[in-house]
Amino acid sequence: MSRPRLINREEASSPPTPERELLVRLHDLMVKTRVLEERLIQMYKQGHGYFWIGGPGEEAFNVPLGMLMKKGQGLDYDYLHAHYRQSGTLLALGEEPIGALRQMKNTASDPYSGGRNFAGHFSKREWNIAPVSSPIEVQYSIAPGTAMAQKRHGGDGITIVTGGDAGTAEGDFATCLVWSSRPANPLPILIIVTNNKWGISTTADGQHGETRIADRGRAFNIRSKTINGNDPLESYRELKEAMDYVRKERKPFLMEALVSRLYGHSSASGANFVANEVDCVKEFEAKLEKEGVLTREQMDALRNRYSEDLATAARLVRDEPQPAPESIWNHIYAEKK
Amino acid sequence: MSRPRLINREEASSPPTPERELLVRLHDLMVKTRVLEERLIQMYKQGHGYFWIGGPGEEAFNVPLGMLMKKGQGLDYDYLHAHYRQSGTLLALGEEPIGALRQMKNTASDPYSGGRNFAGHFSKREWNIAPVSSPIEVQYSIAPGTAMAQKRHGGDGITIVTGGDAGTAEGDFATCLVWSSRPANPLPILIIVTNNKWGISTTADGQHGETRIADRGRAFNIRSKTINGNDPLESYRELKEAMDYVRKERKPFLMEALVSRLYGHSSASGANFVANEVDCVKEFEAKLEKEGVLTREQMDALRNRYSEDLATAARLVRDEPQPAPESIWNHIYAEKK
Amino acid sequence: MANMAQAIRMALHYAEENLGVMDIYGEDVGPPLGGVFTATQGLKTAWNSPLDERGIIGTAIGLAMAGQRPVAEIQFADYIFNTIDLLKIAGNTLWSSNGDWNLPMVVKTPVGSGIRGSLYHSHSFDATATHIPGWKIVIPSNPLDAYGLMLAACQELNPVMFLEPKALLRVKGEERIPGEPDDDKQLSKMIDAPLGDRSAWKPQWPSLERYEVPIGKGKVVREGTQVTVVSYGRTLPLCAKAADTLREQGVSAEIIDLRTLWPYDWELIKGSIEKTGRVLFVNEDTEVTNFGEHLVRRTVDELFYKLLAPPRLLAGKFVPGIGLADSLEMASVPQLNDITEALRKLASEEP
Amino acid sequence: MANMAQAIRMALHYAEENLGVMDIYGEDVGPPLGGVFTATQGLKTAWNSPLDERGIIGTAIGLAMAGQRPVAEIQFADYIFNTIDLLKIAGNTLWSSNGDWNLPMVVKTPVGSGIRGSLYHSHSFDATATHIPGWKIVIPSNPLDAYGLMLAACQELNPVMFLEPKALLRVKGEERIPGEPDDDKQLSKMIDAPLGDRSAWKPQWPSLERYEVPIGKGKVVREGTQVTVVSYGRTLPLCAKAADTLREQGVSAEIIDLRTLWPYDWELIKGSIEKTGRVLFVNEDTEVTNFGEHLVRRTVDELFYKLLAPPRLLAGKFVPGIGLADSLEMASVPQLNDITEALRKLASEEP
Ligand SMILES: Cc1ncc(C[n+]2csc(CCOP(=O)(O)OP(=O)(O)O)c2C)c(N)n1
Ligand SMILES: Cc1ncc(C[n+]2csc(CCOP(=O)(O)OP(=O)(O)O)c2C)c(N)n1
Ligand SMILES: [Mg+2]
Ligand SMILES: [Mg+2]
Repeated sequence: MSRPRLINREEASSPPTPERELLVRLHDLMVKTRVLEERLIQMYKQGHGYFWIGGPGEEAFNVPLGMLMKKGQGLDYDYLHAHYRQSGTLLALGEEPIGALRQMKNTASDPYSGGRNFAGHFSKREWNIAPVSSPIEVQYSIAPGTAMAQKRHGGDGITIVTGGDAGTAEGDFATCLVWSSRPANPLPILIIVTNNKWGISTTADGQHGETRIADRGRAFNIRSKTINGNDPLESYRELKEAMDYVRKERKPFLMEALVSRLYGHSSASGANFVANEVDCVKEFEAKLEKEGVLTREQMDALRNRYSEDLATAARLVRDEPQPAPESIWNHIYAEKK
Repeated sequence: MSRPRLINREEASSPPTPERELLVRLHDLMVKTRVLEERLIQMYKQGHGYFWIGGPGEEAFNVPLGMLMKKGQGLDYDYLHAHYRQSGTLLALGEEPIGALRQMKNTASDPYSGGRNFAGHFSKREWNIAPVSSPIEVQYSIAPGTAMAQKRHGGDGITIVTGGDAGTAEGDFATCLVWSSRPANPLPILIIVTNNKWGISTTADGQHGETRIADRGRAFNIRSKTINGNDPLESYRELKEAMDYVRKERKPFLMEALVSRLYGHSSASGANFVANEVDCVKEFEAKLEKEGVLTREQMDALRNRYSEDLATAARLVRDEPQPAPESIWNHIYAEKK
Repeated sequence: MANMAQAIRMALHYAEENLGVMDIYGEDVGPPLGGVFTATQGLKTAWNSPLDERGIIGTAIGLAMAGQRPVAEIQFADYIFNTIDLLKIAGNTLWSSNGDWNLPMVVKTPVGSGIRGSLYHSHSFDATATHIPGWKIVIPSNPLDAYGLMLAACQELNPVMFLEPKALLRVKGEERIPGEPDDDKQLSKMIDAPLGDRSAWKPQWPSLERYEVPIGKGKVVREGTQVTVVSYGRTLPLCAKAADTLREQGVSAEIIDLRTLWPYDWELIKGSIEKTGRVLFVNEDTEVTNFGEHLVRRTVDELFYKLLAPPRLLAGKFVPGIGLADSLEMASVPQLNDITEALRKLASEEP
Repeated sequence: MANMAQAIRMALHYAEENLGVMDIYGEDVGPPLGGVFTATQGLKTAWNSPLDERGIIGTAIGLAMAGQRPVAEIQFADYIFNTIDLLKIAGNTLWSSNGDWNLPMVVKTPVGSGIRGSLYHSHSFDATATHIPGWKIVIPSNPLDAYGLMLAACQELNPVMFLEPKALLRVKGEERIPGEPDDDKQLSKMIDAPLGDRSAWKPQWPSLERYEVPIGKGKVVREGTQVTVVSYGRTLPLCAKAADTLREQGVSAEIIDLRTLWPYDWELIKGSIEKTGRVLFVNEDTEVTNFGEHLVRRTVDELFYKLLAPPRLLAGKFVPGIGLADSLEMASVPQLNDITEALRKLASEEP
């Protein structure tokens, strides 16, 4: 399975070039993510999981985010407080997709929650990936905490928090803006809103008095920007610029990324492909083909390879055992070793 | 006791004129309010009450607010969701000050809570005055509810909500902005922040990334303005303009009023006069004297009359009984008559 | 027969037509979805709120102050825990204003396990709700009670918490709701929103009749002589099933559906315990500082010397969440077999 | 001797010097005030947060994720009820991540009545806190225990809720804190902030020693044979007083200071009840779905046949608030006389 070499610090801080290598890596990871999500949906539809939620439609934004993160454990590295559509970021960081399948099937081997939590609820302390929790927006109240620790610690590690557009109506989003922009202690935090214009079945138009969600950051004198999250190159460049700013200035940045929701909200709404939204993978592939970066054949081959890999992984996971009933008593409290 | 005639609708909607009558009424009510607060503080210091909190320093803003409110019960009249510094507004509406003394002394006769709640915690359904509750900022989540009912009902009744500057850090302030500016249903609500630059002992400078708290309204395309709440005429004019806008347009308006805190936060911080803040009554009286509207003698006479009235009221209240122990069981549930 | 979601929908239709309800709102409560459990489909006053539970409860208080009789929904009780301060305010506003402001409002929210909801679609709320003074709290276990309790709630002068057992929302009833058509295919055609585009759809409401289940009244659903079981919500039908099984084995259990958690029907419970001398309380909230423990305390306070065995509580395990895997959910909250065994043991317990 | 506020302050000083505490924060926790009860005066890592309880608890979780051992304060427990969802997350993060993320954090907050605090400076939090899994919950009743429990809390790997009985914060202790100077005038000079301008003030800390009260261990504060009393916080000293009064009248009561509410010292309680056969649980939270009811349930579950009388609970009345007037507060939460009478009655209760 082609494992993308994780971009290292030197490269990350060098000016982003749209050179072939970058385009190919972006495409590779976007396809890999899409194939993973489609596999998870298939597992749900075949009865190999109770619930699916994930990020098809956000690959063009979530993949560059993972490529640009400083991966590692502790204050010197980036913390990610994500919501439940972040698979592209995890794969871009180099995560093996089989873990997501295990969580989908709630097996004891699920590396993120041991069969306890829903699909897409990643947790990986080894890489500063905070546990995804279902309650909308709470991560925005939590994230300034890791950012405070990083501000005091120094270095260039930053905190990243992501969530959706509808969720910004929760007070926690305001809490994040207030605590990140205190004159007494501005924080090195990249505040991201992935705006797909939906909250389950509720459309954004009737709910948002803001012209742009990013305007809410401006009120706090937080540098803020709205970008096209369906364009992987624009996302890469804008994220790089924003992350460099946060790393160096140790100040907050609010980024609103316009993205798509390609399979509806979750399995609760059927998880069927919707034709009327921009498909970032499709558009990117058309561009790559037109510009002669990759041929249709190469791209199909890549997709087929990932599909086979994941079919194999799914077969493997299918027979793995569920957690034992008495395991509910494990990990209520941490104990001194 | 000079009971100010409550301004009626016709007058309220006619252009504000700084004519003598208005100046005299403003002054009368500001002095009356200050004397009331000073009496309450004295009661606390003499042990005739456990806790004092109130609005000395906000008279120049709170009095015009009360003068301009449409007083009455039900959707056709204005609702007030206030915090605990609103005495000037209540007196301007024509409330008898003795009620505040009774609440201070927690007597059974306390008209606002029957001896149950702190001083300054008014409640008067007859005039749409929602009960003041101690938790900071919750009124901002509640107020859009009465505004929704008024929007549906039609007419020109509006909802008014007030609170302090530090409290805007609570998510409820954002909730108020979100719910008031929904494109699906903009609300006739005047959102007020009385900014005294303090939250108990915490100064605003280290906590607010906003240049102006009013900027938070702009992010939601809410008409917003910051005014000098220490000037009763400016306050009267700006409030009149804002209230006319909300009444006619049925849209929200955010007003930030810069005010003073003349006796510290509450009795918990000693309730002693602080010399280094603008005293709106002092300044207004200087102006009135200079412009020959009122003489020093007239103003002293007025203050003395109110002082005597309140001394008499305090003596009356002193001997009134506490609520009976078994009264704790009253009013847990309302019963059909 | 109608299922509980349809029953609630019909009750809310009756309430907006006849009881002055003008706002039925919350996240995804309005069109096109009509609620994640379809309970608010086709209602003329249903609308979609911002994704903000504090705003939902806060504005419900404001609407109630303005006399609007709001019915506000929290999409899952799992997401109500950032509003406890507001729920306390709703419960103390009348008292703190010494009788000045009463709040006629209903908050409805799905509770409990049974749909493999994992950590955040499985929460119970009965323990937390019963610790908040000033509310009336109801929880139906069948469609007819859901209809009758919602009609009663919408006529209350005080805040009412209407808890909806998730696992029972799609279960059909055994008793007809007054006005409901005989054939449930027909009912579904009339009031269930179609799949796909719904923009043109309008429900055809049956001519429903007024039917109320008085708040504060429980109900004996199985009569028995040897042991009393007090339950509500998801576990109630399981208790009835267990009683039927045990009856064949010669154990006679009396099953009480509490229906209202506050103020609850103590006279009914007391009478039954005085008869049986043994009582098992069953609910699925976590078992520490659990409402069933209040009922145990009341029992020993008033009936200690009449008891033949200690009053028992069967409730959810005190763990941080209900895990997604079948094995984990089964081990965390009472299942039929747990109830049958607990009952059998209690019925035959000797000092 | 030091009062409890001074004891907590000294413990926090010890913790920031020796236990890796780097953030002691909350509303008005930093200079100039140092906390509304002076418990954080002069601490080098104390700072003022925005007026936002959700931000305070949320960032404490984040700081704990980053291994910073935060001590976060909610100014009054009355204002913690908009953060229950976050407290639940703090309690389930280790479990939901299957052991991946533990959260070493302390939340301190003043609780209970006794200062004429009216509706919103009188709340208890023990019932609500003990219903949230994943936390350890402590509540001292004297300065030395406050010191020892805070030192233990600051070394925990898990979230600890440190409840401070308001009414006892200014009460001096009977036992010396290791390192505390003999003369409390001197102690006050050294660590109490002066009135007026404090900008130049620096505390002189006594050389304090490590002293821990292990989490999970209760303490017998009066030995007795006829009746057991289990209490904590404000009501504990009243229970001891009542026991002393009754002893003169020939009633021998054993008083247990629970000190830790979760995980609590059941062995200690059980041993005492097995000896006396009678038990009274006393706390001041409202009495419906109250932690004392859990203790009653545990008692009848395990000790039913050894009881000489029903286990009793004396707690706060189930009313929406504690009224400001003396008469109202006295009638709402247990006072010395209520405890003495309840004890007397239980000690002599016959079937
Ligand atoms: C506090 C809370 N309330 C409600 C829900 C139920 N819910 C899950 S996702 C969702 C919509 C979220 O919309 P948005 O924030 O835009 O994120 P998106 O799913 O569109 O990425 C809702 C209401 C929840 N999980 N948490
Ligand atoms: C939710 C909540 N948290 C904390 C408090 C304690 N408290 C009372 S007043 C106050 C400061 C309020 O400052 P601000 O909002 O500026 O209003 P001001 O008193 O300055 O008018 C605080 C922290 C409270 N009453 N409610
Ligand atoms: Mg969205
Ligand atoms: Mg202020």
